[in-house]
Amino acid sequence: MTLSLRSCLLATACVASMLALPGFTRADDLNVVLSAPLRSLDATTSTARITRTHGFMVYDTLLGLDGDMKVQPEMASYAVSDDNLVYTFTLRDGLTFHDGTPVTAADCIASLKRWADHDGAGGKMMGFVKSMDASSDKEFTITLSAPFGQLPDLLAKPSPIPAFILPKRLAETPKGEQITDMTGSGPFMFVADEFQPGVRAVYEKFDGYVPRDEPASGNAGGKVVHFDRVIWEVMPDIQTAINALRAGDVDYLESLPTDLVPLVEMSDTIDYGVIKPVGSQVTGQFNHLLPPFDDVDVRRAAMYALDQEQILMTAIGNPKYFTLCASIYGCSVPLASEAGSEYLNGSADERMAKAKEILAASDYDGTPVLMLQPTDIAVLQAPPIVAAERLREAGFNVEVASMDWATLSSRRTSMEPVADGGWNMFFTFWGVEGIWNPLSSVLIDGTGDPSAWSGWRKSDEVEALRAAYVAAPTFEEQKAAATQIQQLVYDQAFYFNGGEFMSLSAWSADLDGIVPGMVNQFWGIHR
Amino acid sequence: MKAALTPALSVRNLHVATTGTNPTEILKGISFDVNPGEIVCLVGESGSGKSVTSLVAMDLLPKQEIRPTGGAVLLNGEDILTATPARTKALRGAEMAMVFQEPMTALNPVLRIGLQMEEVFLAHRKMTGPDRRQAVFEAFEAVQLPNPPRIYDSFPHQLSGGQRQRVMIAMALALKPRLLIADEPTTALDVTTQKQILTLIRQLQEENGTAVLFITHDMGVVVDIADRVCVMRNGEVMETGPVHELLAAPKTDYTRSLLAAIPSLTPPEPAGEERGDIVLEVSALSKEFRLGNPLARLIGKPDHVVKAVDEVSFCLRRGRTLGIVGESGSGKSTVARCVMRLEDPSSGAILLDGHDISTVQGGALMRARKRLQMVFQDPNRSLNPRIPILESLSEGPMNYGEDRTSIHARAAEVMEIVGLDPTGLLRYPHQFSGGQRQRIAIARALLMEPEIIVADEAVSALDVSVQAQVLDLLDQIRRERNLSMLFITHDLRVAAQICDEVMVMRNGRVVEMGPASEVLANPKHPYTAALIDAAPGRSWDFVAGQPVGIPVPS
Amino acid sequence: MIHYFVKRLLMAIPVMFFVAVFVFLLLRLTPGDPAIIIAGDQATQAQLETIRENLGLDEPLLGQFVTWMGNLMRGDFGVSLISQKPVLTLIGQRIGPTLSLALAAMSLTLFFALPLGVMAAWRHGKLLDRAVMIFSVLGFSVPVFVTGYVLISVFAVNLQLLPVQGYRPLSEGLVPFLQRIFLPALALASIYIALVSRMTRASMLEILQEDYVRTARAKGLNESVVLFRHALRNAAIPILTIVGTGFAMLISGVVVTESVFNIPGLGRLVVDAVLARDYPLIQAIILLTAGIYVLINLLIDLSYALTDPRVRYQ
Amino acid sequence: MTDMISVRAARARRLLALPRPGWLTVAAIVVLALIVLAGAFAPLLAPFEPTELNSMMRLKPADATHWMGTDSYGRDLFSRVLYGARISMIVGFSTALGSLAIGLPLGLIAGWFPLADGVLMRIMDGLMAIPGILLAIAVVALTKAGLVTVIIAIMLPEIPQVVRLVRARVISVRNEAYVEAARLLGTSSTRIIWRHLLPATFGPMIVQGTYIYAAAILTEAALSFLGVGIGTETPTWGNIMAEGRLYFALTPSLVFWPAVVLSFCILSINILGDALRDSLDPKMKARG
Repeated sequence: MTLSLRSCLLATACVASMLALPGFTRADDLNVVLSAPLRSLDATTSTARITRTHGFMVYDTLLGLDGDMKVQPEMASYAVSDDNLVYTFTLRDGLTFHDGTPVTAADCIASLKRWADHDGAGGKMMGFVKSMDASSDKEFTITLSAPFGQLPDLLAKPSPIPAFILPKRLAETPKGEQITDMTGSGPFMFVADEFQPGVRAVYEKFDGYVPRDEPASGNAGGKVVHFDRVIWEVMPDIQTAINALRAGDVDYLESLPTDLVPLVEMSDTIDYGVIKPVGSQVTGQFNHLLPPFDDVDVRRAAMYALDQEQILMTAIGNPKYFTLCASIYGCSVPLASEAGSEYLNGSADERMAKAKEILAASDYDGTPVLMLQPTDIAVLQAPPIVAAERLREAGFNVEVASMDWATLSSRRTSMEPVADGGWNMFFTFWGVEGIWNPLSSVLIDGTGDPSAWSGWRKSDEVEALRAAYVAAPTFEEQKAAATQIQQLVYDQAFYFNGGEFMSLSAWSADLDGIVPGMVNQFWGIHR
Repeated sequence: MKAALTPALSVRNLHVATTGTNPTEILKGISFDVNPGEIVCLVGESGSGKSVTSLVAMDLLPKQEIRPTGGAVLLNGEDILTATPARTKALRGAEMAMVFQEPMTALNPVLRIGLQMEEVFLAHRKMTGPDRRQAVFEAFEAVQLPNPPRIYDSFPHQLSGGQRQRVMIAMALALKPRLLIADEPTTALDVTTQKQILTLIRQLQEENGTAVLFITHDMGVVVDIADRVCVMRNGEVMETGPVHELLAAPKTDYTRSLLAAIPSLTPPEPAGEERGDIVLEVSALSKEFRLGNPLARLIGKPDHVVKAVDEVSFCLRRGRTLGIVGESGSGKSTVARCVMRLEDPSSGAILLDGHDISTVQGGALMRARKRLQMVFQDPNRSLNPRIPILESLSEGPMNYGEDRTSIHARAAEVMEIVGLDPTGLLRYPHQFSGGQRQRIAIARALLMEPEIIVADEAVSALDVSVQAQVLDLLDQIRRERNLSMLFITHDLRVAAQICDEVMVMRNGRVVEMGPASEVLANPKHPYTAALIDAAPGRSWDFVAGQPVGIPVPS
Repeated sequence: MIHYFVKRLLMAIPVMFFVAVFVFLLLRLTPGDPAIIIAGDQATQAQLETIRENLGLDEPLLGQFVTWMGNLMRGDFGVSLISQKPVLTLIGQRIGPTLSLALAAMSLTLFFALPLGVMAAWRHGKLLDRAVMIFSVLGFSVPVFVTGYVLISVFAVNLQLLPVQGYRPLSEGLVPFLQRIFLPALALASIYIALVSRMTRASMLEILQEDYVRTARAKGLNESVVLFRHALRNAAIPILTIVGTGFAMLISGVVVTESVFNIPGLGRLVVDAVLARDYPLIQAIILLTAGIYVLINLLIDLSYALTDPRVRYQ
Repeated sequence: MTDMISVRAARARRLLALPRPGWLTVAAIVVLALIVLAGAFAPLLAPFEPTELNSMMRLKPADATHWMGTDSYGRDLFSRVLYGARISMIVGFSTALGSLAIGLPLGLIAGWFPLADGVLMRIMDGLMAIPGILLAIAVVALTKAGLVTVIIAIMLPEIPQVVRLVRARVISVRNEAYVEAARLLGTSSTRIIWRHLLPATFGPMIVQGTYIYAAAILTEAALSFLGVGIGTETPTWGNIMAEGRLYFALTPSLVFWPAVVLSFCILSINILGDALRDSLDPKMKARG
């Protein structure tokens, strides 16, 4: 063992010292600092935002959402039969994969199957799908057993797992197994040799990509690439990243903490702004299985105690970049409504009084609330602390357990009692694009199913309304269902809606043409 | 008077004190001269200030701790105390040179002998490389080192102690300095080597007319080498004079007591032939050591087996003292340690009253140990410095179940027996002098009421006057309590004084054994004879105060 | 020599085995789930189950351990759970920057620490000694990341003398390499200088009491010859030892320094791997660093022979 | 035998002159005492609760109310630094005490019983071969971030050092004549260990303890920096700096103040450790 260890050591040392990474910054390279390290590449299984961003580089989708959140044709255009049961997709010309093979209808069907295996909403959609058939290389149909109006939206949606199209041979990878071959038909090719997980990913412009003629908008439209290479880097220290941006080492910073805006405001060579049109919702999740939050009154008391403004003010700092609203679907989406806002209105003190009152009237017996706090996600450090302070004031007994995000993510899946590794409450945030309708939002899953997202809410009423939403043929009916759901979510205190904040990006002032989108997109952008 | 002659070294009313807020005087105004062509011995016991004197002369004092406060040290008329550091540096090695006590540590272990030797020339002479090399070879030849080129390429550890001291002397005399200071140059050597080195120094000094300041504690060495003697005590010069005058007619009581304390080489007449029972019988005792340290294995060397003790047999009778004498490496201490079971013998038997204890363990060993006690060489290390001596003394009896009050009473008693005040029992070892500590160690052994005391170089670390007292104490206790004693020593004079029988060892084997009076007076074995011959100061009879051979006037 | 070397390597086997068992148990007996990292935090239980099964994480512990050890024996360190790349490839990508940083820091350290330590010992108790010691303890007392920030803001941001971050391999030219490695190496060396100069001073103080130093002075040699030729070589062994045992400290410094200066090295890899519960990767890195540690200590033991002839010939 | 002894004794006397420790040592003791007192009496001294949030008072510069300004949660930095002293002292002290308490018996066993030595030291070698920070990161990240976990995580890699130290000391004392004398007096192994070996290890252990103390505080800070330290609700110097580093370019005081206090603290501990070592060094001790 020792010998092999030693030889490996020597070998790797030699390789490392000889390995000449072509790392020089060239004028036609775009150097980007991302906020999270890219480690897992399989965008068809991972819900991680960074992996999704990677997915939009190498893959394309059948349909896209434009800047106004309207479904637009991207790889394909579609037509619906009059009975709303048959969708026919026609692939546009010139689509090829990075390996040179043309994109066919068979590839699309295989890809949709894999997508539906892994995406929650996709799985739901499959419940309505009777069959998917290729009628030619360029055309395929999806036949439904019942009308399912959300279908185009789902195929266009950018979250949590977009319906990326990949070659059939890869799409047929067994469920759960990760894909490592990054062949797609997107505007960028992944340079596997230069990939250093967690550090660096390199993309080359895919010369075989034929952009649409329309201007780029959202993740739809013509994806015209102006750089030969896009290089992603991760800098563990944001200070270092800003220094690097100021020094011209990098061109684009995916995420700029609002507190540090003054640093880039001073500089003429740096611009910054909001790229993602919708923000992210801070959510405080109750564990409905364990006391004290198995009692709806206690949950409600907690909701009154918590304060959107305090949480966002501490976590974000600048009111310019956050919005307080009751909508559980995001503050600026079509389904947004004021239902349940009575739980949030009024001054913090008034609500605190209310919280104390409800708590006193409830059966709360002083059971400690175990609040999980992540130490390595900047935005999520503050909310649990602020929340714990408020809950204590209201009369709760709160313990904050700090841990890294990985531990928290693992622990939040535990349904055990606190003593056996369970939990009572934690905070996270959700990109609005992932929760903007009752179908895709797992936060309002009321099945109580152990496989549901953490919290295990149980409400048959909500589930019935969600089904009604899916079946609703018109937007008005959909919105009515969504609004009712929202009221119920508040009444039952599913979770605490902490308000919405916007993400800032910063970039070198000589860049132009940045396309706003749900993820950072590197087409359109040019010097 | 030789008034015209400038002394090579002239120390005038020299005062030296420690630095710091509370300075103590180490030298209290000493004066003496060393003339060219003369060997002056500076004699004194520890703490007399003799080494400090030599360091002052060489300007090598650690000045942060000790510095001269008055007087003058003139080297050929030039005052060393006021000279610049650069000047004294130029003088060192060229005009005045020094040989130190420990040849083992005085040479740099990581540099080749040749380089260390050449440095003398590099520092003081402009010479080409080959010339230097030649000069080194010549210097080696002058001190009678065999095969100079080989020595040149050697590292210090590859030479014997005697060879190393020769290298040191060659180094010191390479530039023919006017003054050579030799600080106990032979103390660390075996007697036979010591004799050779003394002869060499005398010879070279005569050839070059060098002035030599020779520092020693050993009156025997003084007899062998000095022209004049300078006796020091507590930072003062007690008296100075030509060697024979001073030895024959010491002017001060101190010198007289010093001389009186030197044991005679001639054993006293045997005190009767009372043959007691055999209490300890050792037969065919052997001890092998496997020298296999990791560093030796580094070069792939197999374990080296050393026979430290090879088939040694002897008997010890009740009330008698058996001396084991020999040079370093003779195995004498190993015999003692095997008898004490501090080492496990490789083979052979150790019969204590007829019971073999060479392999016993546990309770049997514990019972045996009570009857055998040991006094170690270094009294500084044989007492735990962290506990009061009462604790050290009572440790043994407590182990054998005696209660505290009885132990305390006996401890006080024993303290008086060894000549110490029982009130000192609560003090710590460092509050006692070396001699007192050795008495405490003896007291500790006595408290166990042993039948046999093993004394391993028990007086070697002590000054000569203290040594005499401790020897007397041991002898007295042996007689009063009818104890048997195994006395290990390298010093024939000590052996002659205390032992009834003597066993001479060499390379792990017994070369000669017999009554002390016979072995030391009429050695049968040539090695014994050589040992006796090499004993320093043989030519002087300290008891009679005159050279040996002149009949005692009646 | 060869014999000793082989023997020491054999002795390292139980040590490394202990490390392997320890790390394996530590990882498996503590909470955390790599499947979550792969699936992303919006994944549901059902999605996680699928991935867990696929990774073999539902097998019994002993089975997992035996498989892992078996693969190790064949030199197969496994594949990263998260990125699906061979672990050795990942380490290979990262070890270059870390080794460069460590070596640069070590060079800076020796360049500063040895003279400082020697001078301090030479002027023992004097102002220079105190100054050197306070300076070095100060280096030890300031956290590396603070030193790093200060260095960046002074030399890179304000004076604009050096790049603010990043790493360029030596193969892209000496100048860019040195420009980027200098500040992190200095930040890292600041702790190490303290350590080595203190050890040098202590060791020199002891050696300066030795008789052969007095002999050298008695020969009328220059003080510099006495200090550097006679004393320093003899003082080398404790200094070498501290260099070896300090390796662990170097690694801990590397982890933080790499974050501050954005150097894509092993330190960050291991932090990322731990946070992502990438078991094979953590195991491989810890085994590897432990192996390097054992190896460095072996080399240092061997180097004793070069500084001390007694070791060579005895 | 030679009167070099008197030279050495003089040196020893000088260095042992404990009643007059250098001004540096005095300064170190004063600084440490201040920090310990600040930590101990933090609840009395701190003008604010260390966890008292105020989202309207974020990142404010120092003024008459907030002597060091406020952090990104609007908490009072001065109060947090005071409370931080408390945690740092607890971490340092517990780590030092814990690693000594565990390392000491193991070291005694390894040093005295050759049979146990082999196995024990291989394990210690293994533990030592794992870089401490990696071990600490793994332990903290993999279990649960909290004071006890962090202390254990920092302690673990220190143990082998203590074991080695104690073992080396035991081995050197084991062959001292006074230990051999004790064996000859029929003293049992356990009693020899208890009476003669154990006290001999105290000096070096106290010194080592101070270094562990300092190292623990630094490691805690590094762990917090890497995001795997004690939970952020607890004010520790490491946490304060780790939270403040984001704002280093804008509000450097968030890193500056804890760093200054921390550095002074470590500096003082090290100076004190050095002073202790010098006065306890057996080589410096009078033998004659």
